[in-house]
Amino acid sequence: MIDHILSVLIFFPAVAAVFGFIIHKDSMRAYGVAVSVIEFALALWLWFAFDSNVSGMQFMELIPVVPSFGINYILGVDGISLFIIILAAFFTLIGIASLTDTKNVKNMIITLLFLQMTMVGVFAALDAIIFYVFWELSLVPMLYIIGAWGGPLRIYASVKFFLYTFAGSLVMLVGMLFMAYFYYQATGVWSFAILDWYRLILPESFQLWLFAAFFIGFAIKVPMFPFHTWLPYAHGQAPTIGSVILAAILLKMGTYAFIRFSLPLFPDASVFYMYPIAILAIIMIIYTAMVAYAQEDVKQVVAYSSVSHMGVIILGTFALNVEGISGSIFLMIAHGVVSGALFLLVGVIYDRRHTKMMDQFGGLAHVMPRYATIFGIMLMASVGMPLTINFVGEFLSLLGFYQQSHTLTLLAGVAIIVGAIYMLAAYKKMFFGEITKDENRNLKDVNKRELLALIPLSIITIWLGVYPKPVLGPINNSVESIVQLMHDKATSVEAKIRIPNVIEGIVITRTPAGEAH
Amino acid sequence: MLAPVNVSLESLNLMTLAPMLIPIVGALLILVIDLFKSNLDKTLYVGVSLLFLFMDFFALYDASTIFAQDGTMLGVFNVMLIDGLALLSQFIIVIASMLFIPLALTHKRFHEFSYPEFFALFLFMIGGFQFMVASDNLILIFVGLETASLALYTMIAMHNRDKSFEAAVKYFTMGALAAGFFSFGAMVFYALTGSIEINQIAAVLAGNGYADIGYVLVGVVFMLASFGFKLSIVPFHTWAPDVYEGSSAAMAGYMSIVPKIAAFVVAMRLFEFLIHSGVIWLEVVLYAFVVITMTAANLWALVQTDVKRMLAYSSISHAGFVMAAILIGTTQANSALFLYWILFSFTNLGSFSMLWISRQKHLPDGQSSDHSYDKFAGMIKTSPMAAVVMALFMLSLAGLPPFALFWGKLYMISSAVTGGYTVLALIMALNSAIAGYYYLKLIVYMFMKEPVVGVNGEVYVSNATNALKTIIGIAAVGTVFAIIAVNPLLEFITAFVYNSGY
Amino acid sequence: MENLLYIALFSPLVSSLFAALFTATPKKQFIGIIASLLIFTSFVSSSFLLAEILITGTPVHVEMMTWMATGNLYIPFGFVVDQVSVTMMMVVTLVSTIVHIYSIGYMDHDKGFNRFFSWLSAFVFSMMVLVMSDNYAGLFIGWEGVGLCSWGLIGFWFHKEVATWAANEAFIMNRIADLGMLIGIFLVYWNTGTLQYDGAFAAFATLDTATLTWIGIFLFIGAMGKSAQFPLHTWLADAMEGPTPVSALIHAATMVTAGVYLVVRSNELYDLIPNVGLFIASLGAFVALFAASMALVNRDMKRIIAYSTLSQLGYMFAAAGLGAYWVALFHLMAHAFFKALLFLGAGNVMHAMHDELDPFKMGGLKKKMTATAVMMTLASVALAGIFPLAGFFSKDAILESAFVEHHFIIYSVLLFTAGLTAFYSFRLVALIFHGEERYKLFGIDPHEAYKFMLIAMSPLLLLAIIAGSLKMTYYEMVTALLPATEYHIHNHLVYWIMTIGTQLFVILAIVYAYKKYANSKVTVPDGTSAMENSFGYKLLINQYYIPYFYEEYIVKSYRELSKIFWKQVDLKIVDATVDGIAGVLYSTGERTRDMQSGNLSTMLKWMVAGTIGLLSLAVVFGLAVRYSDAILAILSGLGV
Amino acid sequence: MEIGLNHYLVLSTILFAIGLVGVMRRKNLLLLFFATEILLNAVNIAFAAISHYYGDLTGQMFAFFVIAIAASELAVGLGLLIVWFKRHGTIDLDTMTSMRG
Repeated sequence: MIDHILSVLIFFPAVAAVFGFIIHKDSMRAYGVAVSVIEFALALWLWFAFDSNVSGMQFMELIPVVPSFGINYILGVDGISLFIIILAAFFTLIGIASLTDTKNVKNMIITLLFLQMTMVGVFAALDAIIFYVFWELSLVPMLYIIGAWGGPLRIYASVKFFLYTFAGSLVMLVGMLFMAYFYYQATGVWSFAILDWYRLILPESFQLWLFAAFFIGFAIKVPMFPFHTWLPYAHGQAPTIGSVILAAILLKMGTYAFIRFSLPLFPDASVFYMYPIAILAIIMIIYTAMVAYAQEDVKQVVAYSSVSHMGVIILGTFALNVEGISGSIFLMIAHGVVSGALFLLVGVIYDRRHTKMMDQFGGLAHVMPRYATIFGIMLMASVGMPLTINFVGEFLSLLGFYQQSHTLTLLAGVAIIVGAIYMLAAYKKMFFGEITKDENRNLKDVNKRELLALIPLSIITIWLGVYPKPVLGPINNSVESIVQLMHDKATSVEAKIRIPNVIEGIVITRTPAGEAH
Repeated sequence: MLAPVNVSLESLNLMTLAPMLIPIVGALLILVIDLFKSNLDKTLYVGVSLLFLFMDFFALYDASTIFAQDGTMLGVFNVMLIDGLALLSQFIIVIASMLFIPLALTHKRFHEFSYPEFFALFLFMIGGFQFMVASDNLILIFVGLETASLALYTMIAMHNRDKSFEAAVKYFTMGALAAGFFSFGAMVFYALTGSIEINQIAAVLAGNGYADIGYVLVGVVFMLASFGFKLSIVPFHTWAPDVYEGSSAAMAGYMSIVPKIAAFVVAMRLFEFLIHSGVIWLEVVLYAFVVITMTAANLWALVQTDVKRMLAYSSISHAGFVMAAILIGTTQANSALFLYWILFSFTNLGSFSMLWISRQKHLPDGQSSDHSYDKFAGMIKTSPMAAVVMALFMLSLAGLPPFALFWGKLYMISSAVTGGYTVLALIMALNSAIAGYYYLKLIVYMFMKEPVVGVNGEVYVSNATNALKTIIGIAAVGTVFAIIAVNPLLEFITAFVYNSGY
Repeated sequence: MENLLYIALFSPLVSSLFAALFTATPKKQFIGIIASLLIFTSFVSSSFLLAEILITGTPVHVEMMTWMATGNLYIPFGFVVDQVSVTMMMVVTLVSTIVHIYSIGYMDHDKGFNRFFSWLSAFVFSMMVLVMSDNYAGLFIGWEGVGLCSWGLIGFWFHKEVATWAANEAFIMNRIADLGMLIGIFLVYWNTGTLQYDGAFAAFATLDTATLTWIGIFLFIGAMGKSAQFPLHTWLADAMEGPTPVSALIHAATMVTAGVYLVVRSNELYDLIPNVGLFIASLGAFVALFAASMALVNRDMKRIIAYSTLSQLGYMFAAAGLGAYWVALFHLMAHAFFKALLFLGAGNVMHAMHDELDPFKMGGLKKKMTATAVMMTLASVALAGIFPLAGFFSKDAILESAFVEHHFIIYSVLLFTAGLTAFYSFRLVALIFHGEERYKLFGIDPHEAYKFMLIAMSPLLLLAIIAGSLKMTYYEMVTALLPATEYHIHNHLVYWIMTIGTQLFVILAIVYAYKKYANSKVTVPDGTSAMENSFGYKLLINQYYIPYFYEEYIVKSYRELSKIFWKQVDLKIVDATVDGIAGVLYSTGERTRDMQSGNLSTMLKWMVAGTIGLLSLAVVFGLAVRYSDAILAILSGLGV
Repeated sequence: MEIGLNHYLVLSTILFAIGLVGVMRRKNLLLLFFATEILLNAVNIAFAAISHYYGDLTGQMFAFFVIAIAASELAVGLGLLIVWFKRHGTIDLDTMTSMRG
């Protein structure tokens, strides 16, 4: 079974979801929890069986699908995808376990299980088309979750989410087909296998175009400024569980794809586009942080904060060195945990008050101290307090990018200021001060079911902040091989310089001060 | 004086006629049966039709094994041309017809199916289409085309509603005009080359180096107009939405598949040699047609309030999409055309069948058309299974992986990329995104709104019988598990297309 | 030794976590006691470590575990106890222990008692990490940790709007500086390949001055935030909204001195870049004067002390910037003792006065609160730098070093500030403890604090008095690590003139303050007196209008800009573009759908029109091909 | 003047154009059918002429088929027309606009 564990991980939830149709709706929650516990256990087993010292792909599977066109069902994990898969399993588990009383709970759980299939599939796929299949398929359950259980604007939000990402990924598909065609021209056989593509060195001019095509698909998914506007709507309207999974896992698809596709396939283009993308990332960081500060709805604050954090992830990715990329991958996990938790927390208060407007709250720390504490922990993680999970990622991402540009890193570093501003302001509005609304006087503190989700997240937040090594180690190994690959493949002189040669060890670049600023 | 005709039966190669003759014999048989005993149940006719279609299928299978060994066959004074395109398209025609004909076994009683003539016409029509695709003689193409079309007009009218007659009249009149265009175009080619066989025309034109390019283009224009009508290329598409709306859903589904593949094959035969000979004008015009048809039809589909009409526009858009294959003209593109169309057949058959089973004798309360979006509101609550299946078809039409049509789109866009039409590939991709909206709209209605009509869900399956459900089941399975079939299909198609020299 | 180190480091953490378990439960006295005991344990361990260092002179260096390791970056949780850090540890643990004990009494009636101890111990832990870390990243952990705890403690009474506002202000302002710090750390890493102090210091020598300058500047920006140097100083005064023990521990003795510690710790860096050092010294001198001037007129007891802290931090930076690191560290230590004492005394007064902060509303409290009065007076004497109290030795050393280094402007500024310091300190003492009992007007019945609180304060008093005598021991110890520059004015005459002159100047200021404020004519100002309406007074009482400027021009514009970004840019431009594209597509469909008019005649016309259109295109094309030569000729004739 | 191929072709084209105009202008269904007949017969003339010109029978064969098809088309067309007339009492095209947009 371990040989096919990835397929099992992908399709077990889907099969379970199909069987879910015959389960009575009163037992559905238990069924969902059972399935996701098994899935999570399998994911942990995967981690256990994973050899951290190997940088390449593990547990590979290959089944020909359309061999004449080079489409094969290829799966595999490395340090980059491993933890996101585990995170996906984990969030589905706590998502289902902490699911509040929802109408049509049966449909919801079935949808979530299907969603889990697509999420694991995206991160395990090593064939561009299979990747694309799961990538697109993940839109459908999310569309349904937002559209069926969302707020008043749910239809607008869900359709916007779907069409926006769909349009972007179709452009990406054209890019993939191009890539396959280049591979065909170079070798005479069709192949969509990513590992095959890695071996292909493209001329820089082609790289630029292909990079742009992939970029559109990924950037919308991330979402990068100025393609981010679907996100506030999606988060604003989605039910809690939808927001949690969207923020924790689905957004990571974009950034993951940058690392899996854009960087190793187009090293020269990555260097070429590094500055423009970094500038976009910085706009994302600062601009969306400011927009978050202006929000009146606490969920929108968290939503915009997601965009802001994704900016740091992008920046780390385009540091193009081991520190930055490792940091950005770690930050993906970190942001998944933290923003997932924050959305859960917003859901807690929404369940009690049926509003998310911050002016309706105030002084909640008096009546809900536990809630305030957990929110506080996540708040601090979100603003990147050291010894929380986010800091490791943010620190490494910024540190990595500093090698590429001092000024831009300085600007990006503003993240730690603006991030603190909106988060603290929101926290103050919600929790501090006297209680002004009578409705808030008798609010119940977090209950057991909610704690079931929040406590593990808090523990992870601190644990990986203090001791990131179990995660960072495997990530590092895989990232080193990717950076080395990029260095070897790079054709332009600048790219050779910008992308470090990992094997030779660090070359300390002394930057003359004049250039530094 | 003409010399006495002296041909050996061998050289006629009558085998090539067998697939077309079988449905015609079947049609005649049905008429004969009716002569002897009228008022037989429609199941009999459905059965007989299916039987003959199966025979047709085996005849085709037989022919295709011969083709696989010996290559292209000519027959009957070299009028018949059995090549890969002919075989593939006939397979599509016959299989789609086999899937269509059980749709006559509805729960509610519909006027047309009580006439045996309907089934006879149906079989005649199939014969007509088969002639059309299996020849490169313009006369035979014309005859096949008209046989099929006339039968089709009649069948539409037999639905016996005001709208059906209106649709039939519109379709008929425009069809007559298109026939005029076709014959004029054929005349121009005949005048230029002295031949009405496409390969002869091509040879003569190539021989004189397209000296009279202006006149050639005049001929091409009329042919384009004629096939533009059949393929519903903007601005020759105007019949399509009305005809789809006026005819029964089953008929509309059928029309969106079978006549078009026949027309595509002829268009391939007729236009591709011109493009390959460097007639830039045609390339430019086709490019424009492809883009305009895809885009405009999508935009119109966006604003529809009736699902069937929306599907009509969507079919136009899909046709435009597939037109690109003719423009690109590589083996991959032509294979993509067939692959796309096969996968499209399953999906579209399914979606129209879903409309068909929800068809009532009378308009739903408060609705101005049979299948308005409102009718499907909240379907997931009242009739979840049907809603899920319908959603599957919509997602497939939208090109969402891994459902059937995605693989067609994938291969088609890939052929555009490979053929050097990068911008076209992008336009195709973006059009798929636009199209996503109106397919999604139905899903939104079904899954995210509160029911408006038919709270008990009865309305969605009012016309359902086991036969219809089976057809939908087949379509659904074909849509969902298309991925398994793609590879064998692709290998089969590519071999056939390649061996026909396209 | 390692165990001692770990005990010193982690017992505050244990204390914090222990108290955290009870945050949701009602007040429990034993939590305060246990927390104090644990911090005391830490103090004892630190003392043992100090003894060890004093005896052997070899630092204790441990590496607990890896924190971050990726690429070439390797950051462990490493801790070092050397002469510098052990000094800080002593200061931190000692003041913390006292503040913990004191708080048992001070927070007696507060329902957040348990939470308070959790935060307070957490702060001690963060501070210990800050001073004990053997690398910049670890320092940054502590750095941010103390910021967090400071946020939690300033906003401890979260129902008060001003408190939470001040907490956020402090946090955000610190964050601004932390960015500088972070950039400094990045610079260190990419230029030296390590963040360990020893490795980095060793590599600094090989770097060029420009790079070092940037490193120095960015690290100092970090220090400016934490130590509230101009222009990031406004948070410190506002932070006085927190409970007074917090002010004593965090905003006087420990956290705010972290910046000084950073500069001292990085002395090997700043030694290489004297220009930056000079800048630091100048800024320090400026802040010393600047803050002292604001303290002159302020009417909030705690704020006066806070400005005084600010001013003393300026002294420390002046010393550190001039390379007199050991002097800076010494002043840091001495200041911690008397300033914490001052704050705790102020806490007693506040308790007695039911949280009244305006000294003009007090007066004559020495009768009711003799012990507190004595302590605060002595602390003020120490602060003013009167022989033989602690302040004299440390402050005198700073003045001397400025003089010796020939920075006479800095020297004169600092000297002048010393006078101001004396004045405002004793203005405060005089207003609180002497003169008429003005509090009676407000119906308050003051009482002395709990005995154990006073006893707890007594070690501070002792140290404020005798710390000066430890100077030489201290000097010998830390100069193992810091540059052992002795600042002696070799001309004895000059030395005596200066010393005695300074003392006289300071005493004069004290006398003046007493004269002005200890008499019975002092009344509660009502805003009518000529002085209150003078420009200078207004400028000072409004803190040079800097908070006003920040609020009006930075905070407000940030808020407005955020609103504009959201409402105008995000919704009306970015999002509207996306929706606009969709809208254009949709409305195009809507507008052109009339093409399908439903009329057969129109449909036929479309068909014919299409054909004719194509036909004309074909004709044009055909003609163009036929006459292509002619067309080319015409075109070339036209010069195309 | 001898009547040559071109004359026939011009005649055919003119007739075809007349047919087209008729198709566009006529609102009466019956006249519309006439117009389509003119179209087809215009082509027939050309076919016959070209066939003669080439001395090849194919064109005439085509013409015969066109005639046959035209006849059957008309049969269907008239059938539809009669049904429409029976139902609506008019054969004006403008009455057929129940579907649009």
